Amino acid sequence: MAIEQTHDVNELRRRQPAFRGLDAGHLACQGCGQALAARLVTEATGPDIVIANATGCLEVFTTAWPRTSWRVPWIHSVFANAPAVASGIEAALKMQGRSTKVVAMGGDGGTFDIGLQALSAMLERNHNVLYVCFDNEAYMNTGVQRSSSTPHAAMTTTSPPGRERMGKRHLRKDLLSIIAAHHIPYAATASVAYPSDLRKKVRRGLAIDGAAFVLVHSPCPLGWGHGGELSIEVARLAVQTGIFPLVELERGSVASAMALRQVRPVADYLKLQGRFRHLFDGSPAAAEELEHLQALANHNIELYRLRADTPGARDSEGADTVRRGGLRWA
Amino acid sequence: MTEIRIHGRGGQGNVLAAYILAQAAFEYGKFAQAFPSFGPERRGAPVTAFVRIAAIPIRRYCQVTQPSFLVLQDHALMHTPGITDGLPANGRILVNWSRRFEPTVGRDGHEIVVIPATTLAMEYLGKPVPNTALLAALITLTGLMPLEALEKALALRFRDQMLEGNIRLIHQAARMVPAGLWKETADARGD
Amino acid sequence: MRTLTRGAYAVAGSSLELNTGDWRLQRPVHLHQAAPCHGVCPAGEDPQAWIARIAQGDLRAAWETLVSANPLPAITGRVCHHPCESACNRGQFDQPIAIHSLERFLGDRALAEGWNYPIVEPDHDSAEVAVVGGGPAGLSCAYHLMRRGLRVRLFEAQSAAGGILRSALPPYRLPRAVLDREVERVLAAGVSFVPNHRLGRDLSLEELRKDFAAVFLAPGTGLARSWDVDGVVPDDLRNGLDLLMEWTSVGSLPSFRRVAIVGGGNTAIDLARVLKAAGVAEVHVITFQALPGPGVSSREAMSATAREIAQAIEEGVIIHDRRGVRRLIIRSERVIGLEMVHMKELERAGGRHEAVAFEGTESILEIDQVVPAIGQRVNPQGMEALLAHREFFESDWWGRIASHPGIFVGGDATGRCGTVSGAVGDGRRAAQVIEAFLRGTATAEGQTSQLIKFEQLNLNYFDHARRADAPILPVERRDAATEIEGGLTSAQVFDESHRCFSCGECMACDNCWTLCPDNSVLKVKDHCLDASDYVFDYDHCKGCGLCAHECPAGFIAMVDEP
Amino acid sequence: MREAIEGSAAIAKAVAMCRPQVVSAYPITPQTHIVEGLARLIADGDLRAELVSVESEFSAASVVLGAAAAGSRAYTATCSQGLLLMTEVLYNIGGLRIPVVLTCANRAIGAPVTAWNDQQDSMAMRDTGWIQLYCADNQEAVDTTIQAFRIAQNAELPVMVCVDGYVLTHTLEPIDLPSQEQVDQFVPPYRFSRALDPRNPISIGNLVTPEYYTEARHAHHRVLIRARDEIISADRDWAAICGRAWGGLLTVDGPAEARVAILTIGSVMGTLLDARQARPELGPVKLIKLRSMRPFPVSELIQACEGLSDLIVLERALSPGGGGIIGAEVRSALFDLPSKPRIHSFAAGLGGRDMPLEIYARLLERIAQPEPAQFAIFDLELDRLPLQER
Repeated sequence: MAIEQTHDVNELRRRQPAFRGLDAGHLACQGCGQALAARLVTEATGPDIVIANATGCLEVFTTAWPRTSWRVPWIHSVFANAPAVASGIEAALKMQGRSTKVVAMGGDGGTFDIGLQALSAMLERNHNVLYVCFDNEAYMNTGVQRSSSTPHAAMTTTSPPGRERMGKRHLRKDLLSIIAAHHIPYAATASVAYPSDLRKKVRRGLAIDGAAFVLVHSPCPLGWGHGGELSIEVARLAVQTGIFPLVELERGSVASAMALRQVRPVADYLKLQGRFRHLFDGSPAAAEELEHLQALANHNIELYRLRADTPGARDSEGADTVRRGGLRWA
Repeated sequence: MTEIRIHGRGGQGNVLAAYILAQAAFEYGKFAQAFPSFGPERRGAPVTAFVRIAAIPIRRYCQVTQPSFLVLQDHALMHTPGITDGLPANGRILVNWSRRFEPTVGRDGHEIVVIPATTLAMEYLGKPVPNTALLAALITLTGLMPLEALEKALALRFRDQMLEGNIRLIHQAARMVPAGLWKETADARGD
Repeated sequence: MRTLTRGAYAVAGSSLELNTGDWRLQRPVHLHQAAPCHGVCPAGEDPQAWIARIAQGDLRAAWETLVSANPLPAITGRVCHHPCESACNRGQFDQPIAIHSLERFLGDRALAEGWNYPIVEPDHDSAEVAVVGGGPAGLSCAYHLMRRGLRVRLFEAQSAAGGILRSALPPYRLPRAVLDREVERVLAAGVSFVPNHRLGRDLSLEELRKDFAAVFLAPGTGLARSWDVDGVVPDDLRNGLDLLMEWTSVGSLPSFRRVAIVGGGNTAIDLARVLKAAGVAEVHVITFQALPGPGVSSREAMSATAREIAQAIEEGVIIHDRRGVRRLIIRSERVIGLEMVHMKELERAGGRHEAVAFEGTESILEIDQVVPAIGQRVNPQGMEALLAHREFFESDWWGRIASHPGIFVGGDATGRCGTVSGAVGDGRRAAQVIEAFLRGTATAEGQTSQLIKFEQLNLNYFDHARRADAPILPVERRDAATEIEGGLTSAQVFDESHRCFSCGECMACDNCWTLCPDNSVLKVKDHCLDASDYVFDYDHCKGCGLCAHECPAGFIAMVDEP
Repeated sequence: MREAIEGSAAIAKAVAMCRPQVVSAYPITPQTHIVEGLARLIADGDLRAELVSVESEFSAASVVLGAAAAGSRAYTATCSQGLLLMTEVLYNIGGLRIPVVLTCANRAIGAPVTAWNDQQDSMAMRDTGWIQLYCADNQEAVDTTIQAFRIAQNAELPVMVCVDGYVLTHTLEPIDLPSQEQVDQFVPPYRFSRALDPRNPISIGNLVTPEYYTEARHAHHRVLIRARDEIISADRDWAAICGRAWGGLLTVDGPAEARVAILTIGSVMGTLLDARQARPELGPVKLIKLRSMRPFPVSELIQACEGLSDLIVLERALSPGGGGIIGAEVRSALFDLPSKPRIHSFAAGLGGRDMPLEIYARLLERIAQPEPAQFAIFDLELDRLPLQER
């Protein structure tokens, strides 16, 4: 495998123009959306933070002793308590008169489900903490079991399609509305397919003094059943179809929504993923579920007024379009 | 060692009464201990609190089973079943009742002294809190400690008019009972 | 073996010591594929390359990149039929890049700034090559020979170089000042220029072969093809190119009332517009070719530049396409009308194409003059041996003539291209093989590499944006002397350059660097300019292929690990 | 300064004098008064600390974990169901070896639902990898709380201070409260060697594979054992300052020639002392007070049991289906002795059942029987049970 490197990469790493709080050598799957999302978050936060990480893939693949991929102070306690640990860190830093920011991180399991109580309390106490949820829509760390974030009709090992079932029976939990009900200063959804937008939202969440929440859609090639090279493509389609709207909430009410200038059919998104394969077997039940998912996307599009009036760009206001010299990457 | 059981109802400052009495004893230079009947407290429900007063350090933490004195924060408690349990024959009962009469003898032959603690409290504090008047009456009857000790204990809890009102109140209450009437019971137990 | 830390903590970034590169089955590599605009340019330009320089804000570098293929951008930027724009991948997204206007902008900027070619004059002892004909092919060949360190003597029959550009291109398409200065810059680069020397009259091929290391012939097509209808020819028949030349040199034209021009090339259209501008009441163009448009293949379509045809129609020229002249109506030796018939080229057995006239579609056109503009042929004078009675030279794509080593040809005289940019390309290729011939080295045979397809690009990263249009003189204000098409402003040019997809070439967008989940694409410097500024860290890259999939330009490919 | 004060209030003041920067707790009787006391001190500005009022004990433990890891002294208090809800985090704090201090106002665990005192809750946390100290009275509770902060910091381990709920927390009695100067002199400013700090960004709480997990557990076990020295020196040094010593790991009270001893833990000690004084005719009896449950003082115990014929272990918890918890540990500690006493293991005072003075005499009667009690629940009224469950 050994290849002649054209440069001293270690030297190059030291000289990279942007700070990156999550470095190479982690053990994430090829094309892991979460690994990328987490790194992008640290690019926006900079080095002066402390991270409290819930149990999950991120924790496991970044910190197998004796190594760590983190370049910021990081602590993992247990599955359900990241928001509370973060609260404690924040209280301590406040008492020490430090300006260091606290970021809590968790997957959808740790956020939508087991950690929701601690998260709600952290938001209610309005700690000066940014909570980032990397949403890959199932319990991936334990081998792809359904979570309350798993989309309706998706296949997981605990919501398998069969003669009687079409994947997950229940709807995906509307976490954002739950967060909104806490009336916190800032909440947003972001996608790993839109790095500039993601980093912008992280910066905004970090800038405000108080609790902030960012939900980041991060594809899992293993759990979603697509090639690693498609992680961005799939995440982008989730946005372009209206399945995963990119919105911002100020004090619980919608302040902005990334408009879609060319809405794509949900099937475009689904057919790239093994977890929805059973929806394309041509059966009437499958057809119904396809329509159901399309209806859910349409609902989002109406709810958040995602349809842009101006024609043009394929996705959304040209967010994260590129140009020579990388000038568009905020 | 003198052991006292105070009966009252949740919200009447029953435990507080026990604490103040123990604090007063402590201020007087005695050893003392006060604690409530354990468990969740509910407003209006009958509750009890205990006080131990002794000349030597008190090490035990067991319940008070044979008190020498009962303090009843309202006369209705007289009818509570088992109210006098553990009270020895020479045990004495102090009752808060608006009706005034001379010392008398209860159903089980225990001597009873009555004072209108609530009436007094309304008069001096403008609040229906009988406990400090009862404490003043008790230490006057038993001679366990001078009234000044109680004043010091009150000073730790109250200030301004509340304190002044209470000082005047306890002196008035003290005047209303025969001093040293229960002295011999108080001195009965040596342990 | 390690010593356990208290509570098993770990120090920052220690995972770097783990080489996750072992996981890799495929590896990302940078892979250049030619952009369509490059692939189809007759002059051999790589527009994508010089547009990149514009986008980087370095116009000088952009121009120098451009002139490494084409020394006459201010000219081609005006007269070229720009197949690059038809091939541009962006055409399938919204509208093609305005490559033609960008080229003209650079050409004009170079003239305004007085930029010189980035070349040094050849040594006096280096071999000298004779170039015959100062048209675009000759000028291009001379220029490229000099780039290669060879001396050039350029023989021109006229008093000034330029060839067809000078003799037949109307100033509203190519202002003389532009022509003169472009030509002058080539000559000033070190050509020894010999005007008023015509092969066969003032010098002979044998002399040239004797006195020069090699000879490049670009004489153009001096003679009009003979034309008649069933043997009938009007006395006063005037050839189209002659008329055009007469007008461009003398500026006068015979007075007609109704003219029919036969032919569908640039000469026909130019002449039609000149006549119309000169006040001729009716100007008809009759051609068996078709007006360009949807469903019309390039081989059926009129060979004239599409936008020139459009402008001609705007100006009132009447075009009868897919027609043939069946008969001339002659009275007292003068033509008073002609009979047209609808025609179409049909494919016959064996792939032969044949023009078929459809009976019953004949019609009469009243005219007082018919002008054939059906193309030219080489004037054989002094080159009879090479031509052997053919209209054009028989040569390969490089301009080599079989069994005549040391003699090379290009431009219209090959009968291949018939466009200015084509001629420039001929000259460039010829210079290449001439050098190889003189130095006894081999030439890189074959065409440019595989062209990248629209489907290979990732278009999610591009926003729709309007193409920059050049200003056009309104019909009422047009005259034969004033240039009709204007140039773009620098602002327009900069924006337009950023519309380029950079097909098949790194555009330094930072996508790979930003999107690598394994942090295994590194930058060599803060602001990258091209692929050389990105490095794959193969020690850690797991080969997921995300960078390749998300590269907007299709510049990253995944290849199997050895 | 000595004052008559409620146990909870005294503990709150002791905690405050150790200058915690972050306090977090969730209300549960009988712990509540402690945190209410701290809340009042913070409200009056007598204590400069962040009070994080969480939504559960699980979060309370997590908050102090985070705070202590971030470089601030942190304190929490709870008991019973609340302590059990903390369990996962307590193991985590133990394993990470983060120096927080927790007061457990011991209370029994349901079902059957109960709100009264015993020590089942902290005994259930025996294996969390925390130091566990038990207090016999409120004075010891105050002094031990102060010592706990220093022990935690020097041993870099969490410390759980166990005080009997109600019995101690709700009892008002004369207590010596040290001066702030004395405490400052004894408890060093908080320092945590692995503090989360951007200036030295380490990762805490990493995944450890089977390759190293065993060693990690061994290390944890060793530092807990070694913490005994910290506990002993803390007690000694504090005595030098305030004149009160609590015997470090355990204390022995009684005549050397006594051949019978009662080993117990927590507040029943005082009752037994009074009872022994009241019943001299029952002969000489040693009273052994176990102060440190973790680390378990094996050598001190062996020493204390020299020459004994009978050792009664009296505890306020049990392992159903097993028996006495401390009883079993004492047995295993003494097992290798050439001449060991008969060991009688009893559980009593469960779920708030009073332990009266008389229990002393009854215990001594019980061991007069030829067969030692392997394990028995004392003060049992069997006729309150259906026959098949007696």
